[in-house]
Amino acid sequence: MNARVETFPLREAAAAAAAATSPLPADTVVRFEAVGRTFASGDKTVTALDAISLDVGRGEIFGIIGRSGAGKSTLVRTINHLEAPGSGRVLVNGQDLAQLDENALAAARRRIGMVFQHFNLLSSKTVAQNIGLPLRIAGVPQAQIDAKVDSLLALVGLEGKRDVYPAKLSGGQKQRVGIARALVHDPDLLLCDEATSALDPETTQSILALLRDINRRLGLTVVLITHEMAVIREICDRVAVLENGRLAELGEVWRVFGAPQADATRALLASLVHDLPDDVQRRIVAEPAGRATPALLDIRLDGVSGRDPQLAQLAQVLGPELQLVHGGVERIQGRAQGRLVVAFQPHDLVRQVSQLAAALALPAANIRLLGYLQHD
Amino acid sequence: MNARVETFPLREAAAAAAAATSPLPADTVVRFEAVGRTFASGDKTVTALDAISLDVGRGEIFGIIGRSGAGKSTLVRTINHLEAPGSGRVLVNGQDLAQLDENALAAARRRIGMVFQHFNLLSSKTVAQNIGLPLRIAGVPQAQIDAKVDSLLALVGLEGKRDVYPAKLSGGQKQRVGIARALVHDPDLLLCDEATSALDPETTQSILALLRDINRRLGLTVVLITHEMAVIREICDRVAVLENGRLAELGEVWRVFGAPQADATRALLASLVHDLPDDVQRRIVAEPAGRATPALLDIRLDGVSGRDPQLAQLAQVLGPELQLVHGGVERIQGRAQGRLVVAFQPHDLVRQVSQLAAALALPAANIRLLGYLQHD
Amino acid sequence: MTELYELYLQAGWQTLQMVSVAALVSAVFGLGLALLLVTTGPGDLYASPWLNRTLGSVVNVFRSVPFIILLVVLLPFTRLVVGTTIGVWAAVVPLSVAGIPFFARIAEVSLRQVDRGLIEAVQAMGGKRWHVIHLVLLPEALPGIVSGLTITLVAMIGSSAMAGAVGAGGLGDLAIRYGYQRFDTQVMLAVLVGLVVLVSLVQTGGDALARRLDYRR
Amino acid sequence: MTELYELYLQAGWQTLQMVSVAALVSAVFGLGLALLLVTTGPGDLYASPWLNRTLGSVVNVFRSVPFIILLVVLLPFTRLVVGTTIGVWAAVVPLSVAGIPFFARIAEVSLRQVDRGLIEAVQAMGGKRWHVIHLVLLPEALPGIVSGLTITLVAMIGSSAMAGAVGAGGLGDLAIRYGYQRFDTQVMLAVLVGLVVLVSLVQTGGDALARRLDYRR
Amino acid sequence: ASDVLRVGVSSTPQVESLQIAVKEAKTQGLNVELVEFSDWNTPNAALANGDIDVNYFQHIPFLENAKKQGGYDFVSVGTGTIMKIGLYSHKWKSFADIPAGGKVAIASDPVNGGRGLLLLERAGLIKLKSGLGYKATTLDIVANPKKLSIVALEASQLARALDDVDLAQGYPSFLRLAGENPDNALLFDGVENKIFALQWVVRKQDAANPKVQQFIRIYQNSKQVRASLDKVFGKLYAPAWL
Ligand SMILES: Nc1ncnc2c1ncn2[C@@H]1O[C@H](COP(=O)(O)OP(=O)(O)OP(=O)(O)O)[C@@H](O)[C@H]1O
Ligand SMILES: Nc1ncnc2c1ncn2[C@@H]1O[C@H](COP(=O)(O)OP(=O)(O)OP(=O)(O)O)[C@@H](O)[C@H]1O
Ligand SMILES: [Mg+2]
Ligand SMILES: [Mg+2]
Repeated sequence: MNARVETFPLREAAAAAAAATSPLPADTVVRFEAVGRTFASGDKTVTALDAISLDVGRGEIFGIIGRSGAGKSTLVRTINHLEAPGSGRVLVNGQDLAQLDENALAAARRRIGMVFQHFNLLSSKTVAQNIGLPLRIAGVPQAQIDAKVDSLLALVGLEGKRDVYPAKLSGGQKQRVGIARALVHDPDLLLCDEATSALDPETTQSILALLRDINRRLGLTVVLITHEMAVIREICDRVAVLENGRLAELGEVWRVFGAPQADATRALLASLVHDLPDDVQRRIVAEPAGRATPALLDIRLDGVSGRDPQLAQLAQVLGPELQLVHGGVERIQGRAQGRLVVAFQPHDLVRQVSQLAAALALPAANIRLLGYLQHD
Repeated sequence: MNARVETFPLREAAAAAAAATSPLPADTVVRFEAVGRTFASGDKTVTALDAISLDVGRGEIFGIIGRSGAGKSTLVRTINHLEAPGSGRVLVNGQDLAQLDENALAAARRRIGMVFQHFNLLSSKTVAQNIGLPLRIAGVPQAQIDAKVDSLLALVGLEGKRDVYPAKLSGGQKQRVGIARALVHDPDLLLCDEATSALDPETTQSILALLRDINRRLGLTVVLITHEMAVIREICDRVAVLENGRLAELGEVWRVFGAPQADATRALLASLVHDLPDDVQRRIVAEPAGRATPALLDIRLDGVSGRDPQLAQLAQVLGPELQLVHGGVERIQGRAQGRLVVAFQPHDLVRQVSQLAAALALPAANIRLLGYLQHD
Repeated sequence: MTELYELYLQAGWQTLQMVSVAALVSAVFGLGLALLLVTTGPGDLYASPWLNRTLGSVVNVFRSVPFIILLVVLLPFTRLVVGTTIGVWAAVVPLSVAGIPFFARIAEVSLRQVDRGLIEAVQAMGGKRWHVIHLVLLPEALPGIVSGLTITLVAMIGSSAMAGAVGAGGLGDLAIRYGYQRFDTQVMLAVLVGLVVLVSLVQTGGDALARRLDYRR
Repeated sequence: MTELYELYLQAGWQTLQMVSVAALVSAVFGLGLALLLVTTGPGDLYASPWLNRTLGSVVNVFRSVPFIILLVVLLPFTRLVVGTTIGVWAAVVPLSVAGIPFFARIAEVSLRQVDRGLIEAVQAMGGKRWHVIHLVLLPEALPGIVSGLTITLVAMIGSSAMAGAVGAGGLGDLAIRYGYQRFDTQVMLAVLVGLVVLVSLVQTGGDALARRLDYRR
Repeated sequence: ASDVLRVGVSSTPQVESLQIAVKEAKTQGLNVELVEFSDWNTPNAALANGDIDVNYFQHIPFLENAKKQGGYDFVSVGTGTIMKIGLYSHKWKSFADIPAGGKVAIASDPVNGGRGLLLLERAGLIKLKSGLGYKATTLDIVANPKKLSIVALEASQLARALDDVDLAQGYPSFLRLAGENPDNALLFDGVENKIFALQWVVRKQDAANPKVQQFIRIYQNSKQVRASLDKVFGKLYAPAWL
């Protein structure tokens, strides 16, 4: 969909595979070179970032995920130099912002929009004034600001809150003001720190659609932190996984999600949707309880084959009692990925599994016997 | 799993069906009686709550969803009387908090824990002091507080941040402090306003597991607002949907999610996971492009039958080329629900669909022809 | 009695003149000074330890000198600025010179309490330091600054009683002359009532304005 | 010279005594008064419009009276409290009486800036009003309160110069009597240097403490 | 402004008599403006700066001191009133009764404080270094047999502190206003020492200013002025120009 970009050499073994398959360098917008950052915290020091090296390409939507406290916000804040890297350097469009004087730094930042994790709205300015702020700073005439602000208010669904002060907004409304403010000056690069965490799914969808639209039309580059894996799946091209300040994994979303290498990634992806629900889990036993106890197979679809899973062949191999107990298929960047948990009456289990692997073009390791399913 | 509770008579037609099927009254913890609340906002007034009536039963995990600005936070804040209802009244354990004097109000509130949308951590107290605050207020001896705080720090994974001030925490770490603080005094009732929005999926899971565990062991009642439908699915018994300050829908989660009645609910549930991805959408055409163009069926599993979908029968009816294009099955309160988008070679489409409905024990309306799938 | 009444009115007018002009000067320069103090600290916008220390010391010196001494020491400067060493205008100069560092210290407190996140937000959108000052620091601290100005005004009404030293008159001086030096309790009470009314008006007005400007609640 | 030196030391000691005792009294009662002003407002914790207005008026009255007159008006009260109307202890009373409402107004500003959400958090966990005050209002406003106390202390060092009127002595009085009235510039400068050192110590110490207590940055 | 004569005075009970003189001058076609100073340094500074034409608040010792320290080129062109000062006590009937370690209040301004010390010496309570005259300060006390502690108070404050000290230097005018009987002094410093008479002081180049002379004459000769002075000061002052 967009230009892919060289992955900067990684020290993490876990990420090596992904890195090796990354395409050649194109136009790099953000380059992290061994960026480190520590914080003094009481008598201890916290290593928030540890030698992070990676590139973000022009027009790319780049996701960052990781456990709470992994260093995501710190990393993103080094891009527009709100946080000075303690070691290494960050280049934006080839410029090291740390080297710039005030005017040049301000000019560089005017091409970057940012949505803050804690919104950071000015309490003394109305919604419209908050949104218009970047334009006002850039010296745009008021009439132009008003027009632009009104169109953004409509885009984020806050027409009715134009002249309200932030203290009177709900959490999600504040966040939408923050998003509008980050977009108002048509930035080249957008940094989103959990920009949709306070939004309902419907509003989240419309914001993501908006971002993707700007990305496609104007080539906006987006770096986004999120805890919603669905958001990554939905709009990101590549994703980086941070763990304890280190880069644990990096690659195209379908690869990382389809075959996560790092433990951190697997832990994050073992998310709500695909987890085996309690009521099923309770019924699993290691040995068949009797003749009619169905077996439970866990089939992990990694999308590598590029083909959609053949249900008919599944049914053919696993027999007429085949039930879909849990799981499903999602398409990430055009590839069907996911996990199916199916119950069936086994007859020759080993043969059935290998037939299945062949039929679905999956490595045998992707198919696991979970056990047998008792009746409640 | 827990006692279900009578639904208070609803004015919303959309909710009537759900209400009618609710079990008989049991032990009610929170009762909203025609609660209304308006805010003055400049020269306009905003109706945040409009005659909300509903009951939350003891030991129930009660979800509240709705668009951003629908009135969720305002509703929950009336429970512990942080927000006084403008009209109607709220009863907690039969008491109207508005009628209590300071001592009685404080006593009542000590049985209620609350996680705030914006955390509201005291900046001048360390993590441990923040978490221990409810106990300190209740006059618990310091040694006991320390022990309890340490155990909660371990539960939310913040052992290392014990003596750190909130300004030095990441967003998710702050939220976890808020959660620990709400739980430290073993409340009977827990109010969560987007308590996991800033948490990664793994941490979210562990927090939800913690809540469910306390709920099961100690009968904790939870009222939780969230934008993550997966959280509702995962732990809630019933869910209320707010729309523009009104109660749009109310019922057991599997019912509301399986067959949403209100537009607002449908909009919220049309969430990321189940949306047809772009690459498929682009390939859909209304008429078959040639002989071999597969048909695309959208099968909505509502869980009413209580049976898991029979893949084998699916394959049998739809033929040997059956592919799972998108979608999946999730179990909500033990019932398989979800949506399957499948591609197959149609021969007698109408008959196939009606056979399918019979095989899966679904109403015919749940099966929809999306069109035909072109090759890219 | 009518003469006293005229004296009273005249004194009230003198106080108003002195205090309003001196307050205006103190507000403008004191706020500027406060901004300099707040922004030149280590790690701040215009970090300049040297300037910060110098300014801090100058403020401390001016705040150390008792007002009556300041008044006399400043006489040559007063003459330079307003061309005379007696009367209302001669009082305005020392009142301002004392008011500037006083208000600067008060405004400093409110300015320091502005949320860092908001400064970062404006910096992130390409705001220069000037933008940070007039878009964030000043408007966000405004309620506190207005309350601080109220405190300064009231303190200044108090100090203006000493303006009698340069023959500027005013209500406070009248109270001292009649009440303190001439033991005329009635006149003193009458004057004090005038002062109380003036102070209450300033305080009530300041409070109301500060509340109006506070958009956080 | 040595005698003058002794006088100097004695004056310094007198200033320290007066100001430290008066500051302590002002800090305690001023803070209490500020809390009352902040919590009795409409819609606040102890909402009581009547008490709020009364307290506000009392504060305004005391802030209206010029210090030198306050000193005289308070003489009977001073005698009641400390048993004499001259000397250091006689100066402590008017200094405190003037300091209490002054500091109350300054502390009020910082107390009003405490985030409402934090108050709600403590109320939600069953905190009574007393908890709100000592767990939220005071600790959260503490950096501002300390800065405000610094301002009060410095202002009080200035006012203490006028305490010479009741024979309390002190550095400021020494500066006025020896330096100012006898045109002895050398003595005056020496004394002013002492005052500047004292004020700088107070300011630096106050700033450092306020910074240490600010956990937001 | 040049046709108005500006007279700087300190705000003391004297002002009433001066206001009467101003009114009288007006009837004679002389425009006079009184500028009241509540301080004793600023009237000289204002005179030196030309903001006033003449001041009337200081006696000769004060003037000499000011000329020396401030570098002023002033001359006295006329003499005004002279005040008695006294030593007063609420507690004791004679100096002998004053106990050891007693408290004695004197004026806090240097010149009048010096005058008070001289009076204490005359009362036999202390001994001062010889030859200093009114320039003496508490530092110049060479003998203090009763170990009296000497407190310096603002002039008007002296009248208010009588209950708290054993002995106080007192200005009759303030005492009268404070409701005391000013005649009850244990000892008076009389009006014979004319250096303590207030002076009409001008810049040297204005020594011959006819308007100043005219106003001084009005003040010195007016019956109403004298009546007013009598009313305020009773017998405790003397017109030193006579
Ligand atoms: N203090 C207030 N003054 C004026 N309007 C307010 C105030 N608080 C809330 N509102 C308005 O009331 C409505 C409901 O707000 P509420 O915070 O309950 O929404 P919410 O459902 O929690 O939304 P979100 O999901 O965005 O947090 C919103 O339109 C909001 O703007
Ligand atoms: N100012 C600071 N002082 C001390 N430690 C800090 C500071 N800011 C962040 N940290 C620490 O650095 C680590 C990384 O923080 P960061 O905010 O980057 O995490 P994050 O990945 O954004 O987490 P979250 O998902 O919870 O927002 C955390 O352990 C945090 O406690
Ligand atoms: Mg973060
Ligand atoms: Mg909310």
